[in-house]
Amino acid sequence: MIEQNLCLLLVVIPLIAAPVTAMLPAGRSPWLFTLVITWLCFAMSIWQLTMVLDGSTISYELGGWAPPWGIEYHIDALNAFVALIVSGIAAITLPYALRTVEREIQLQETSLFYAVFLLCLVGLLGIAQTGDVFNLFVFLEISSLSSYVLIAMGKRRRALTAAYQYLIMGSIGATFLLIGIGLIYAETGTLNMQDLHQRLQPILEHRTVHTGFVFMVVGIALKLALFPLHLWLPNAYKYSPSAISVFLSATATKVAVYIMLRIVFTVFSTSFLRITHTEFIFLILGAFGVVFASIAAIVQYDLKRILAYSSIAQISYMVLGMGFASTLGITATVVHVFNHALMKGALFMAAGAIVYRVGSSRFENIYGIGRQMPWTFAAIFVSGLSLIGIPGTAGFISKWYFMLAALEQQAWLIALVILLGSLLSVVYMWKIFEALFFRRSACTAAPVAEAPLSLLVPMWILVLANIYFGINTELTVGVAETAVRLLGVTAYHE
Amino acid sequence: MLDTFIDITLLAFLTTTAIAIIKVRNLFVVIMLFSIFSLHSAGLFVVMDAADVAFTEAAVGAGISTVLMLATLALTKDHDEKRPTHHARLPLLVVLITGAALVYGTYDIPSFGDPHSPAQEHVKPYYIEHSMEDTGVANTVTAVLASYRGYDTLGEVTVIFTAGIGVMLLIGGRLTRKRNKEDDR
Amino acid sequence: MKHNLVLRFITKYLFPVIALFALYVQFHGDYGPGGGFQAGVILSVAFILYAMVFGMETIEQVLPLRVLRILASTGVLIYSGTGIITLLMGGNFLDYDILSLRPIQGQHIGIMVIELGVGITVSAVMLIIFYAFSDRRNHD
Amino acid sequence: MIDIIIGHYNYWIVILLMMAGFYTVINRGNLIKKIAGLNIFQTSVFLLYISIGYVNEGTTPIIAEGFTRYANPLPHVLILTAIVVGVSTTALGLALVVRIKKAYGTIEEDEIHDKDMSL
Repeated sequence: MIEQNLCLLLVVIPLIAAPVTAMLPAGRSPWLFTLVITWLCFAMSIWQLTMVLDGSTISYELGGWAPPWGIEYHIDALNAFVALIVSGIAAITLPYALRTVEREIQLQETSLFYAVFLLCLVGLLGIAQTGDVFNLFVFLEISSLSSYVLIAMGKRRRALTAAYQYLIMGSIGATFLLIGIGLIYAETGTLNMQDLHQRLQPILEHRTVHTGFVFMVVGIALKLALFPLHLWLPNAYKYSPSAISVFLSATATKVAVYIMLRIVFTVFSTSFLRITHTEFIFLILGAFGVVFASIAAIVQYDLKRILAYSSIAQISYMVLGMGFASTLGITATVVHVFNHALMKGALFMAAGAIVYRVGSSRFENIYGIGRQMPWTFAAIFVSGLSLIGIPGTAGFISKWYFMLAALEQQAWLIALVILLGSLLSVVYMWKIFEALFFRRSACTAAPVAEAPLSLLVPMWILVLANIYFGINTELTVGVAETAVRLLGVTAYHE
Repeated sequence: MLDTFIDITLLAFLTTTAIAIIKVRNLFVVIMLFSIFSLHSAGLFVVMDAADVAFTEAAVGAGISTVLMLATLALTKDHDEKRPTHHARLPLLVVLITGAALVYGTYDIPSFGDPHSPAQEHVKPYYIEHSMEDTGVANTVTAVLASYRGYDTLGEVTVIFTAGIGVMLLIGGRLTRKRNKEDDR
Repeated sequence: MKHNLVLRFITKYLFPVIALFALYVQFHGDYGPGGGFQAGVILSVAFILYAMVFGMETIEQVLPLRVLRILASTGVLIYSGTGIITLLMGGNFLDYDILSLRPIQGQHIGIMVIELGVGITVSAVMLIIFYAFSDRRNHD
Repeated sequence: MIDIIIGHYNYWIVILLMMAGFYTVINRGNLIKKIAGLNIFQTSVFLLYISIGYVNEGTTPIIAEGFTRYANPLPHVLILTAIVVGVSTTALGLALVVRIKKAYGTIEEDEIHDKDMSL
């Protein structure tokens, strides 16, 4: 019974757990309960992935109503993969959250805080699982509303303005998505993704369909923080509580990338991209995003802000991959979604560990800290290498596929941009290494101890995963290739 | 004919209100105008045969949202919006482009009230024809809301629950804590 | 407002009427416009009106914040619990047909219960939000 | 030509309303007014949906004897959900405004920006 309802339980169990958590007394019990739930979700998502790894799909009719009249969960390798990333990061964030949340959130607020965390997880998992565009909107709003709250829980008052700005931008994005869904609905009469795909193919030339597509894409791009709609992201990541920076940076934008893939390739199709030449727009935006965001990262003087801008650059890579609209390009995007979650998760954990000990992530306050916190610094170093794309790390695999996809289409300029992006990331990572290790700290600063074990262990699990998935690519590339095949993307040909 | 007349009148009211909101700087007036806007759109929903939506919009838009805005106004005590120091051209440009894109998008949209549009001929007929025998509920909106798309409604309840917890965390009286007012960068 | 006799008088008599109307909307959603969400909003309005005339303390004594917090959670749990029950009885999530021997009756039960869940959560959350926004400690 | 106008005037005015709301949101200004603008933007989108569901000479989709043509219930359901999402967003946004006022002493975007920069 569990097996046939697995894809649903993955969403509903945290959904039930959230109100329960809200009723628990403050203290460690909400944390413990949330920990158990996230690990359960992680286990279930692994199980789910094994079920669809062979390229099969699972369909689940909610309420027992057949699609397109009812809502359907339609799970293929891509859904399961994204759900795995989300629940995996949640499961690894929770042990890390214990100490940082005790430091950053007031004790009597913990049960509500973890309830909101679970709601955010529900939203993201719901997006990953659903096969209905309006249901996607609803769960997108669950995750968005909860992330506004989580970000606003940061200690500084700028967390409030960051959350407000994100709320406005996010709501505009959601409303654009809603407009897009409405226009497409007016032309097809359905909301089910598979059904939409069928009914859209004959009317791909309609202007209403084009407009609907544009509004959906712009709406998602706002959530994705795609250049030039990225303005909410740096402050949101910088000022939110450490555990939340880790969780959101590693999952929220990745899920938005997934939505983009789903809408563009499952609901519309590769041929729609070709007809409308939209792939060039993705290529151009992606290329500008890589260059611009990397340069913006270089001029920052704050560890968390550099990482945030670097996230925007890495997201631009994923959009670039979509622009290729070929098997290799999308494979690169999907693999990078996974790898980037690993590296950014580790990096933000390390940044959070420094904030935990020093109370700031500004360079002037953390010069030379790497010598006092060698394990944290080593984590930054290794995952930084992965971010740059040094062979032997996970980052190399995705960069390699991006390069292959560019060379396959003889897009020399794009290939150059990919190289340039890597070079720029060397510059900003070097800036971090230099500040943390080679610069002398002010002699007045009190000595700082290494981060506690509960922070180091999750961090190093992610760091080691960065190395493991740089050597063993069977899982990531294998799943990505299956997923891409099911998206209906074909290999590039002239 | 009468429907069309009411429809056009309400749309004219709505347009006037919306433009007034952009112009007016007194926040109390803005909120009242918003309430009027919401009430008029509820009227328009009735004209367009959406009784449930009208009911909800009147209760939520003209009711709850307005009260919340007024409460916020009472708490913040800033009753007038400051005059902008400079005129931003970018927002206007963005709005014009977005509006133009939408108007372009309406060219292939089925005519208003067309009974043979795709939205009327796919999925919908099933609800109208079968909801009575499937669920025994005469109000198809309730049938779709609670049964056919009951999962969406679960999501909706979760959204409102999230808002409740969020508001409690942000301004929940007993829980409110002092914020650091030191250097914030 | 506390000393205006007319307001006090009217509010006292209006409260049960509004509450009754909320119940009507709650359970009449099958046949006319309405349902749990609208009913929840209306019910909370009855309390809000009472609080505005007689003061927050009167309502807070009946419905303190911790009770509302439990109520808000309960509503979500009722809704999702219905889904879990249908799962345990061998159906799909929220497939109310299985709740009774006759599918139509099952649908009736299911819709009634989940609408109740919606109503509870909505009215509790609306009151939570009202409490928060009218909290004196937010004035400064 | 006249057909197009009769068939589309509703959509066009709704688009005008949307854009009025959208402008209020993205134009720099008062935080409460932006939330009001967001509400107008969203309410206008609701109007778009209900327009899509409208049928000439139809009735409210409550099945009854003697009626055969009903409005499309699906957009109504979607918009009911969207209204709830909208009010949730409004509540959270306004709660943030209250906190911002407490922390900054102002709810004007320009002044908040200046205060953040001057520190």
